[in-house]
Amino acid sequence: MIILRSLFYILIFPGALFTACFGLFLAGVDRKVVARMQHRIGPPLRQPMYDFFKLLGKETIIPHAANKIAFLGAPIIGFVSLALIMLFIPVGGLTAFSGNADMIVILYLITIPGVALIVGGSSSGSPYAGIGISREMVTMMAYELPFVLVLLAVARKAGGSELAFSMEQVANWQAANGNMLFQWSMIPAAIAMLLVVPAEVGTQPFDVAEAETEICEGPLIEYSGSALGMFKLNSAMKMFVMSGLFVSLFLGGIRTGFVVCDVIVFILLCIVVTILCMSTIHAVTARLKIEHLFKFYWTFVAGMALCSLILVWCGL
Amino acid sequence: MIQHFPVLAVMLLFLGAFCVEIFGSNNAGIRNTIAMLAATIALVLIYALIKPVMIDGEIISYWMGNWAPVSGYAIGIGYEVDALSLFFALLVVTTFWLSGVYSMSYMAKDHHLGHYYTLYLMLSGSVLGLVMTGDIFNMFVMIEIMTFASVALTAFRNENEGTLEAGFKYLVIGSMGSSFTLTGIALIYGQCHTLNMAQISAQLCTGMTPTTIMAFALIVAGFGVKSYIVPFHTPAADAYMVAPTSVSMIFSGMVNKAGVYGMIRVLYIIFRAMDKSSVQMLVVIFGAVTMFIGVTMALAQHDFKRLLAFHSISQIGYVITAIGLGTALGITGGLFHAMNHTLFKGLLFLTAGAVLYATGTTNLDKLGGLSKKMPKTCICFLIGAFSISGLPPFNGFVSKWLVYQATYTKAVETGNFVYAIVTVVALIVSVMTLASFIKVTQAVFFGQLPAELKKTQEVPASMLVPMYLMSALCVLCGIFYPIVNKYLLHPATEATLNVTNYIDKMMGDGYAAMMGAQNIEVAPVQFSYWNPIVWLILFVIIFVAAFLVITGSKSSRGQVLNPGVKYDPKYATFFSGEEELFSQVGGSDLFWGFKTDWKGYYKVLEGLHSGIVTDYAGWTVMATAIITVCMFIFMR
Amino acid sequence: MMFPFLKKAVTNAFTKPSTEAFPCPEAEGLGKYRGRIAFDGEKCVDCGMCIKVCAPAAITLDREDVEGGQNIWRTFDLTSCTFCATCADFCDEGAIQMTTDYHMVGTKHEDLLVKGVTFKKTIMGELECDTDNCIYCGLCARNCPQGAITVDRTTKTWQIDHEKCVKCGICIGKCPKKVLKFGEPKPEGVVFDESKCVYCTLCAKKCPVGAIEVDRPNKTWTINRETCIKCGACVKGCPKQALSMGPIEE
Amino acid sequence: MFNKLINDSASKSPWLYHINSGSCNGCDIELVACLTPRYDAERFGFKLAGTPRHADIVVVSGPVTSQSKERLIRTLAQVPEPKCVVSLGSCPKSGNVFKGSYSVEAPLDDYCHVDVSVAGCTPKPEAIMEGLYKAALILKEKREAMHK
Repeated sequence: MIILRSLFYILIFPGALFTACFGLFLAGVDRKVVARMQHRIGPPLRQPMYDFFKLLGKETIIPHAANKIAFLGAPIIGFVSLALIMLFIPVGGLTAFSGNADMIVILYLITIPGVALIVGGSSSGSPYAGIGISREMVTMMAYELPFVLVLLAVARKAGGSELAFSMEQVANWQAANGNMLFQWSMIPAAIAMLLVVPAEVGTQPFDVAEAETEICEGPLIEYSGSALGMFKLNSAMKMFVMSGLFVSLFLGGIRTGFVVCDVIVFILLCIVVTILCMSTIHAVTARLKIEHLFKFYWTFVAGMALCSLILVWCGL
Repeated sequence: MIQHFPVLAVMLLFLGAFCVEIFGSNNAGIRNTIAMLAATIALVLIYALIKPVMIDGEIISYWMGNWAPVSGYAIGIGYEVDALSLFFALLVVTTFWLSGVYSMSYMAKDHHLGHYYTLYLMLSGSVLGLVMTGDIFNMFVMIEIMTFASVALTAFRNENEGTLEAGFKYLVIGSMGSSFTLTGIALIYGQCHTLNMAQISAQLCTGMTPTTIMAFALIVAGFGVKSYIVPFHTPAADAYMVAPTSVSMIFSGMVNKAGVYGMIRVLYIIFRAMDKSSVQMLVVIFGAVTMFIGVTMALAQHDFKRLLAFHSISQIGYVITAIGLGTALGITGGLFHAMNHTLFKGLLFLTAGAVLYATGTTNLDKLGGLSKKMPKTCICFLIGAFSISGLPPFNGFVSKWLVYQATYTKAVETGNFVYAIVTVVALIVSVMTLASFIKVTQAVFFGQLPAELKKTQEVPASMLVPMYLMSALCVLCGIFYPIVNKYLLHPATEATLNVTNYIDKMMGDGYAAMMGAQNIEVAPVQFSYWNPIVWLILFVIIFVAAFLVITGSKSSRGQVLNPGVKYDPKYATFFSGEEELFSQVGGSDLFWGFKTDWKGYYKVLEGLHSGIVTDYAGWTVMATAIITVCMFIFMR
Repeated sequence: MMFPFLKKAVTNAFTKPSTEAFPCPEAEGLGKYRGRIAFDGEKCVDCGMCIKVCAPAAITLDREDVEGGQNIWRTFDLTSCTFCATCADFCDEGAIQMTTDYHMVGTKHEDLLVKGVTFKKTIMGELECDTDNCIYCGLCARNCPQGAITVDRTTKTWQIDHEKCVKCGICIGKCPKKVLKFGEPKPEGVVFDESKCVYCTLCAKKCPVGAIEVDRPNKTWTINRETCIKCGACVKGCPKQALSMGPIEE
Repeated sequence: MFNKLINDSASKSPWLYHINSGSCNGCDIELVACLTPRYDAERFGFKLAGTPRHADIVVVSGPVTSQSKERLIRTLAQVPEPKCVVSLGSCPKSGNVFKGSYSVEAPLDDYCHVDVSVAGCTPKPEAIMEGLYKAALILKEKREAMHK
């Protein structure tokens, strides 16, 4: 019975299928909102789904400079790890797998899609991809520091003396004394997290790695057909996973009676977060250069996260 | 019968060394058989010790020439193998056995291999002896043999440029370290009138006199040099690069572990200084600085093996930080990371050797696209790279997680913000490790194949077998952590923290109680959520689900086209329409974004690594002076 | 301000987007947009000016001999046209117009070709009879709709009244001995009437090909027959109607 | 089982890849004008892709100068099936006013099958969008043909 239930968790509810569908929907919302902000109608909400299925229907060309296994395996590994992350994030109070070290596991699992993109890019053997992966790696290094500081601050705040690295404890703590976002000492961390989310997902100002104008889609240059579809699905799921993570870390306290409306509340909050941090910034700014991005993350965003860590550290 | 095994193993290796020198110097057959025979028997002897020491928790003590202690004074040289020393002995034995198998074909092209195998057996025997001895002077003798064997092995291929210089640097810094240890031991001997570690630690329970503090500082500095902590790390970087790969694998797997073992032995058991928070802070800061400088230097390297060398230094930083915390969780994390480091760093050095053997160069800018020519090596490399950067299914993840948890719980318990900073530094260093291995993956295995490397083939089987073994171990240790913890880590941690039964076993019961040493109860470290089997099923299920989506039934999906025709432009790489020309994005210029942002830091760092021996010697002395001053302040 | 465009973006989000839902309403405000070419075959006098001035040589001709005249198919290849409307300017007859229709999308080449035909009667010479084989049966006279031919069997004479004859060509069809045919067309061109001309040189200016020279002081008017393309611009331009199109002698 | 969905979505998310084979940039600006708020081609799913590998519709503008001919052919070969080629403006189909010059090897038809041609020397954005939409529908037929 447990196997069936966990299978359901893995494949259907918070796992692969739900994340994929909702990720695509969230990507659609993001594109629509950005379009509306540029005063144009914008694609229908199910456009990313169309993109995904169209790509499934296309030919997958493997260039002869590419290493076949890594080339085809990378998107799948990215997809698998994203599906796994979702199991640790409490979707409306329901977590499939929870232990005492969720945050560190999430921290590591989030690096795997990045690594998958990098391995995929470098295995395609194109020089554009080479430049793309170096930028992707520097972006990863850039947002990792503030991300870690935020997680430590939340763990310290939620856990008090013995650390709360598990998402469930964070959720219960928030249920007990109000959302993390409304604690004034945690507001800088929330802002830092809001800025980390677009970098991790790779939306406009921070998509230095996949700059389609300068280095023609960076690591994804040699991808076509279903492998490319999988990568596009990965980036859509990343959008959902990261906004889900933000909601569960900072807005986890909202609890209604039933699971169903908890899930709906969770989804609505995810949409709000996506619109707030990914779409608005996307519509308003232009792409950064790589060292500006690195300097931005390691000075401003890390500073915000650090000052909230210090505030929490002094017990506020 | 069991207690004879430790000495037997060590003596066997030294005997093998002499036999190889005498009989095998011109006949390859005899030489190889003697070397491998000695290595295998030593392996079997040490593995036989697992049952008594690890499972039954018994400590093996053996007095040379049966000179048992007389009325509370230890005269003879005692061998004592408790869980901690057996843990390191297992690492040592496994590493040098694999290196032996690897060097069978790797060194085949070299000449006068007789000397090579003699030095190889001497080095292994000395490190094994160092790890298992109970007598501090005997430990010093083993350190001497180890140092000089590794100096000779560093400069083995003396026709290559840079080997003699590296050997010379290693000699100078190494012997400075040994001399510090020797003076320390002399002071200890003057104070405690004995050389047996157990008795020394028993006598020091009462209190530390200025001479013992001086001795403690010097010995700690000596072992610091041996484990290549930052101020002393410079010879390691050169030595690993120029030494033959099977030797640099021994260096990074065994030699710096011997240094770490010495540090643990000295800090925890002999001087029991780790209950003082200030000493802990000092060790942790040294560890954190080593971590950070090691990885940032690695990011700037152009050579494959030199990059791996700097990584060894930074991973040792991890181990030292974890050990410096003093908590049970910290030691477990540190020991497990030491073990994992031996595994994945050994694997990475073997792959580097394979690349060197197949292409003749390890310069990152000249290599590229080798995954098509050497698929097996590429897979082993990827496993090693992912485990060193700590990605979940592999062993690096578990040990690094233990280290983070330990540092952060320490930070919270002591309320000291420095440990939180150390946790953050540890996490960032882990990302930078991942970054530098992405750089190597792109530079060596993926990317485009240069014209002159067209003819490279896969390395012979005898080099691949150790690689497979090590990658299997990497994956297994990562997944079956609870078993590893129960049989290896927990007993070792308990042995580190409980000094009394170490002393009683050597000096007879009740001796420790007389001296007032006390025990700390060690709760086993659980890692509850990590039930790997569920994870494995998880991974496989979704992997299969996703694979179906990608390849799917041929009819409805676009087919996956294999690049059949060679120069059909459809399968050529996209160069904005140009003819396909070779333009490999070299490994060295991958992180210019990061380096331009940190220009100031890198200018200073490259300035410090000047390459002149006198600078390094200056640092060694300066660092020892700092340690001594700190010890005097802290141990008061 | 960190994000200058932020305020505008947020207000945009809540206002109606400015996209014209293109498929439904046509684009308006085209004014003088030069779109698809409309060619009216009848008006065209086949003067050939459009072909001469078309830079990308987008206009092609093919003549197709039809009985009694010639069909001239003029095709405008829109995929080659640069829509500069020079041909429309030069076409005095106004046969070429640029419409504001911008839907010039085609999957086949034919979709983007604008074809037009002008029928041009051949200017035939007068009807002649080959009297030695003629048997004077009088069939041509009886069938001539205008009654322009008179045949006298007895005196073996065959006359024709050139004014009445409309060169319909029915008699040729009827003649059993096939002796009737049109003679060489008398060349046509610009006929100059000395009396009305005041030598104002307007015709010379109007002539697109510069075939006419007028010398005011010694009152001479000459025309270069070869270059003249018989477009009739001078006839239209002459204030005194001194010029007219008609058969010319030499 | 979702073949029908795949075939439908082939026409719903056509990604463009723009090749400028020597054009005077008039058509290039008009093509990009389609993506501006006023015409907004994105509502039909059109998106400019960075590489031919991601492209469904290849939009060619310019009279195929001799320099760009070889690169044009190679890039067109690198686009995965099912693909469409749309010629923008008069230049690709006939070389427009540059016809006959030594470096213009105009009709694009010699090098690939042009599915939709949008006439006009700088066709209006509406015309371009109509052409692209027609190409998207052709894509769907090609996809169904490929699928059978």
